[in-house]
Amino acid sequence: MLGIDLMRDPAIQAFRAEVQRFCATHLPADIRDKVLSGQHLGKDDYVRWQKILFDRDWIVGHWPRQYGGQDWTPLQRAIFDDETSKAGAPWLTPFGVCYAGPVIYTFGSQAQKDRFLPAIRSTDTWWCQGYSEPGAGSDLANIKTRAVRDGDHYIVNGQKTWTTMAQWADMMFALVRTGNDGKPQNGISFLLIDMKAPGVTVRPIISIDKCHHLNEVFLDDVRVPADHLVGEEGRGWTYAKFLLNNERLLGAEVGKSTRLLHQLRRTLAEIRDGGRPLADDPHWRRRLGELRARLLGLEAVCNEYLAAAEAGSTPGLEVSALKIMGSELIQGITGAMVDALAVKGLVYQTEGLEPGWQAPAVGVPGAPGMIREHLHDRATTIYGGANEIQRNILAKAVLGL
Amino acid sequence: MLGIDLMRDPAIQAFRAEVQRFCATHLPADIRDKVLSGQHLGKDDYVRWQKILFDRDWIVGHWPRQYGGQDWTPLQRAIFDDETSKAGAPWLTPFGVCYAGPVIYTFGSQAQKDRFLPAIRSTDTWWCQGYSEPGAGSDLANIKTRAVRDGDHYIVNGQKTWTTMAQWADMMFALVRTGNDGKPQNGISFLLIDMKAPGVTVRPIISIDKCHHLNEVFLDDVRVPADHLVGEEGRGWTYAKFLLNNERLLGAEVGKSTRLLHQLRRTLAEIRDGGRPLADDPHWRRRLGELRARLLGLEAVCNEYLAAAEAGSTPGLEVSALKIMGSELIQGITGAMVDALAVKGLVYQTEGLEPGWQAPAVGVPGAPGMIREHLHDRATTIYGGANEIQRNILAKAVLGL
Amino acid sequence: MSAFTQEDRSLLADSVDRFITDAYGPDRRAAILKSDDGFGRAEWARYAELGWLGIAIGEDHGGSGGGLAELAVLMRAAGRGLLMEPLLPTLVQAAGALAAGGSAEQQAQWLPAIAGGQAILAFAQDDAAGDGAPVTARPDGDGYRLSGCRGFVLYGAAADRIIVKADLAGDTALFLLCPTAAGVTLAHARSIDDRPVSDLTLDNVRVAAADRLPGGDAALLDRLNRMAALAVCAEAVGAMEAANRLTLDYLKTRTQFGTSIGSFQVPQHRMVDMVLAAQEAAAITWSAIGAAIAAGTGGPAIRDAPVLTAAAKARSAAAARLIGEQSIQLHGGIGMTEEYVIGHYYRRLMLLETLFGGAGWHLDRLGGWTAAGFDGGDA
Amino acid sequence: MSAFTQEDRSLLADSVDRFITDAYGPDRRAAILKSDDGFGRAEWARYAELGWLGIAIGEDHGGSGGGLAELAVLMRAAGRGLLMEPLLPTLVQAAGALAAGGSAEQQAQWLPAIAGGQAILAFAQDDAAGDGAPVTARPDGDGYRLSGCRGFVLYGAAADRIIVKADLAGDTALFLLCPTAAGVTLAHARSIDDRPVSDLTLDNVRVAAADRLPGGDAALLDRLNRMAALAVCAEAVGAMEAANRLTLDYLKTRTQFGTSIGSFQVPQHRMVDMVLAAQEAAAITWSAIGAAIAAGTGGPAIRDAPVLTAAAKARSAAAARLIGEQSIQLHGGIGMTEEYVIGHYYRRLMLLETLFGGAGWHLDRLGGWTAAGFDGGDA
Repeated sequence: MLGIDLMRDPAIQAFRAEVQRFCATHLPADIRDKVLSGQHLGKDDYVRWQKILFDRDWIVGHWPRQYGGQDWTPLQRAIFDDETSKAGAPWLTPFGVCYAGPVIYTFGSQAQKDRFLPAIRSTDTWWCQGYSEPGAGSDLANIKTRAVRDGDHYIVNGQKTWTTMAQWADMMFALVRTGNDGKPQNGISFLLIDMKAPGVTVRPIISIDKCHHLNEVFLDDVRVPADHLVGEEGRGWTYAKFLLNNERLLGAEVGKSTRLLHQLRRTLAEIRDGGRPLADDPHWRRRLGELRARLLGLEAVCNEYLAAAEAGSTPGLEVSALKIMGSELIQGITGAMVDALAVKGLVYQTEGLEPGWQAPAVGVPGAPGMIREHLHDRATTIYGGANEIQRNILAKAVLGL
Repeated sequence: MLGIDLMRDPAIQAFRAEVQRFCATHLPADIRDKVLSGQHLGKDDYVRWQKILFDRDWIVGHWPRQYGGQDWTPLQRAIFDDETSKAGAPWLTPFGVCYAGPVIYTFGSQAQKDRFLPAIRSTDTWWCQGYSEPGAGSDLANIKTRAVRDGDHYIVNGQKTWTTMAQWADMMFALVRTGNDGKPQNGISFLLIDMKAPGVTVRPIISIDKCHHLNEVFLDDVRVPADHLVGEEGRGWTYAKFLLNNERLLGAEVGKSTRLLHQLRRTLAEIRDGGRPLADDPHWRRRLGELRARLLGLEAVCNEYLAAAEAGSTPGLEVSALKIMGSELIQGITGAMVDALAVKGLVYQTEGLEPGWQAPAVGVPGAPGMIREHLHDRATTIYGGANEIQRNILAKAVLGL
Repeated sequence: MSAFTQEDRSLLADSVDRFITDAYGPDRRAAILKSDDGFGRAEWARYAELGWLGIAIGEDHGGSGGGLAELAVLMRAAGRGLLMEPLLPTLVQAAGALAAGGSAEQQAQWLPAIAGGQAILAFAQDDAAGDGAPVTARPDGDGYRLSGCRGFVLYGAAADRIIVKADLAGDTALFLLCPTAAGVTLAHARSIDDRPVSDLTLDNVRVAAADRLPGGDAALLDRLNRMAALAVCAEAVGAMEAANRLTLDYLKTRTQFGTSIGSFQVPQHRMVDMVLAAQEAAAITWSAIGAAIAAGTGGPAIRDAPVLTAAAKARSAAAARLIGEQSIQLHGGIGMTEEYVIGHYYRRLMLLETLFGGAGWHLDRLGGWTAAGFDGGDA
Repeated sequence: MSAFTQEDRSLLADSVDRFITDAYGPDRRAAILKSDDGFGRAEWARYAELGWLGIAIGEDHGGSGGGLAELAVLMRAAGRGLLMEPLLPTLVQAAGALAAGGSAEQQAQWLPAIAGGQAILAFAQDDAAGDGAPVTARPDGDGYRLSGCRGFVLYGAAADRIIVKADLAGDTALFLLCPTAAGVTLAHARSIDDRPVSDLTLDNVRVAAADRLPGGDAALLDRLNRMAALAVCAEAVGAMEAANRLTLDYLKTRTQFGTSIGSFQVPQHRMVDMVLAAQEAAAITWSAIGAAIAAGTGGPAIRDAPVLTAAAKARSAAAARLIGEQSIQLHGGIGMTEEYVIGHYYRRLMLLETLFGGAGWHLDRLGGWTAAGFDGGDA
């Protein structure tokens, strides 16, 4: 079935409309405004929205019903993701509901399920992801953080980095090394670490957008109960790959690009050069057209994948293709935004990122949010396996080179 | 000395003016018109022009005086090359005057000098270059054509390919394998082969522009006098590298790009879309500006190199940089030409490439020459070591990667 | 609604692919290129037998009742096989114009003849080759007189009729022109991809009232051009897929410096980008075709068909350029030879890029619509 | 003619580089960024002592009599070291305006003060930050009244005077504005590369006749802007060279998958393109500076200075974008951190790209000139 035919399916259209309606009525205006203007969101903003979704039973729609989900298909999940993003909902922080939760209900013990899943659903526990290390970024199998068994505990030592929102986290799921045999992928285990445990230190990393999203997490003789090991020792790499695969169809970030393209449209209509809006300039018009065409192209590719998934096929490496196309499109859009701002001067008034800030705005209204987005999104082609790595994967696994 | 200062030197300006004046008065109009309209040139056209240069003592201006040259500096040579190209002179076929000649006067015997140099200067002998083979293109050290000593002859067997203008050639200078020891670069010798010798067969290769520039040359038991070996056996690779170095500052093809950019300018003024010339369209204007800027940039880089050469430094790997920039600029210009033509339809009336052709022209006047140039110039990033190879060279030798 | 199922379409694609493998090899194709016609008359007759020519013609006119989706399947396969025959002007443009805008008599005369392979039709529209002489029509008794020029009439030399767009007192009108009528001059040449193409000059040519298409207005022409643009996208997708396959094979088999070219990272990444580009072009093309069909059948259109069509043509043009150029680059010298087929794909893609609006033209429209909030404010 | 020899220029470059190595390290720079001023007052005084501030000021006003070439050497080194001080507005724009268009009194008052480090001047021109309120001047007794807005006044907060471009009955006029005058409002922020920048609003501000620059007309402003564009190109060249050096080092030392990143072909080729781009930007910038100096000294100009300036700004903008973006990409995560300097180079290059016309603006002009056969028909 062609993707476009699938999108015309009445049930699918009805679901899309339902998500749109829900966002229109339930997404708090103050949160939406912060998102749309690129301002800082606090932990409470994220939690508030996630609890609203929890109340609607949508927070883990893609989980199986037995664990409190809705058994959403990949297509439903993609529609939910797109429509909430377009509506200006905050990023649905995935560390609990998309990462920790599915690994726990798939590979965890009954005790782990009972203990962790409810608070993930209600966002009463905030999770972070302990994967990357200073020497293991795109080359993740190279992790060095060690967990040594000591009675009914593991003693964990090492350093994680690029840990998003660790400053707010109650728990971390981490890849740690419990063995050194054979390939580096072996001997990696999947451990759940209490961030309040002695020996855990979180140090902020300020990124080039002047914001604090990222952290270093130092683990010094951290004692982790042995029953916080998920599944089997040494199988952590398998679980991490399962996760990656699980998320494969969301990497395109169609919803986010759609929202950003709307913002670019508005910006081009508002900024004037020589008395007329940039949107009337032939070069800007073509560039806007090109970004729109790329978005429609990306969406079409996603729809084909989703149609295949809906038809029961198990797509494999699309995550790489969607990640490449999606991240490069986002950078194309935010790059156009700052080029538009540059017509009036690139003022980065970081105070303007703070909600409720009232001092006089210098430069173009809304500029700080757009500049922040642009600077932040330089990372989209780096994180989650740099695009160079994604192209290596496709060359090898899909093209057989 | 900055390149731009050097260009302002009165003696340099005078030389440039002298070449311009000479072209204006001595370049036959019929030949110039063929060049400027992209029509086919016959061997007689090339020979006629080269004999005119011979009469002016400019055909081998870059040779030492003792061999009939003018001891031109690299700068003078570049100016000569630029200005003749801009004026619409035919390509100065380099196989004799730039390749065979310098190798012979540098490494050849007195007998070889006496026998070959005069006819190279007068273009009474037409040369071709026997380097590439089906299995040795960018990977030239891999040549397989064998020359086996048999008394006072070599017996040569093998196949050369991509041999430009071999169909007109009296002589070929060829790299042949005389030994197999050590690195593949060793054991290669530099041999001068009479194209009329028994066993030499030339087979045309028609290229995607529908033209016959290239050939395969089959060598079957060709007997080559041993005194046609240049220099020492097994040192051919060294001589070939010397040659390459010798030509290093002309790879930019500034003159050719200048001529093509003029042609693009005229084309944009002539082709109308919606009643107005393409030159008035903002997109075309910006694109023309970009190509002009790249040409000025390339010229500036060349001038810096030439200034360095003039100051006595021996630049090394610039050939790679200039080749990359020059070839990609040429493709940028010819690509713009066909895009301009496409507004009215890409008619490739190959009969229009024949001089004197009188039948009704279909499509845009002058299109065949521009389309031919575009298709032909797809090879500029392939021949002489593909641009990928040039970037490898720069990464390794200049950047130390 | 199309009479075809998805399975029928697969069978059609297989049938074209099989024909190309069996009967449209390099030697036959080379012979066709050298022929005066520049396409295969025998092949055209065979296509009729195979039912391809009536694929989008109604069953009442001897066709099998398909539509744009089936044409796209055919054109994609034609792109893979670099077919030289006049599928685009005859099946997509002329039959499309007649089916949607022709009189009953015109349809009865020409549609069965097209489906049966007896008639080849060309289409002449848009700018004059030169400047200032677009075709104008004026009423003349019970008919019309046409004058002016049209450039780039594909297959004009072989056409039994040329449908000519003309300006009639400020409105668009379409006429069935007989190429042998008095006052018609055709100058023939070849396009960059070796197709026969002509400049058409009309000097006060008499056309009967019965040869005007009653429904041939600007709206029809606009729809037709969008349909033709999508057929061209489909052909380009086929050509890109084939070029990518050849290039990937070459990367795997050609050795240099003691290893396959495909073991180097730069060619690897470039090949990945080429494959992604073709994949995107295919996906957006099928999306646009789905939307166009939905719009045509009154179904609920998810996206506006013109928006998706503009995006499809622009993205497939960008993909065509990347794939065409880099196919040659990655092949190296062999890619520059007329004997090897990759250059033919390149030249075909060069032409397809430009037909029915190049990337820039479509992007300008798409940008304008987007700036104006077109598409129900949905981007 | 410049009083400097080529050797003098090398000494100047060395002197700046040495200062940066010795006294402008990461800690000091971080402290400067955190300071209220956003630049180093102590450094400014030191620059005066080192003679840099008078480099392009005549010897009769306490300078050393250099010109654009020496400013370019200084700016290139400043780009390498990411200096935060107001060299561009004070030395290039304001001193340039005063030297070429100021009265003898204005020159005597301000040029020695600039050379001596006692005065910092800013420059306010071009569009208003908002719309519809560009600065206009009207005669008022023996002086003028200025009203309107100007955005993006670099170092406006620290300026002793701001040279303001205003429209005076349809002509361009330049005024020395005292920022503490009644009716002047400055709103301060930071630019993307951390420089202090202000929006300036003038509400019927009184300026004395003696504070108008007698030679401050449109032609002067045009020349000044070209000069400033080239100074920015030189600064960008320095920043690009430094960013390339850092990135190349990183490629050589950072290991991944058991080998250095720089052993992979894709990063290798990208790095080659970055180095070539910087090299081209440098060459075209020096060419344009040479032509501008020749034009200014009445020497024979090989190429028209405006043409080369447009090409230099456009090419260095393109190079800045490539190098800025890819420096971060090749550094990976570490490149995204504020603590590491490569992101500062990126943001600096982002700003330099846009100052005095982005690539598009210059390419449009250059394309127009080229289409019109500008430059003696020589391209």
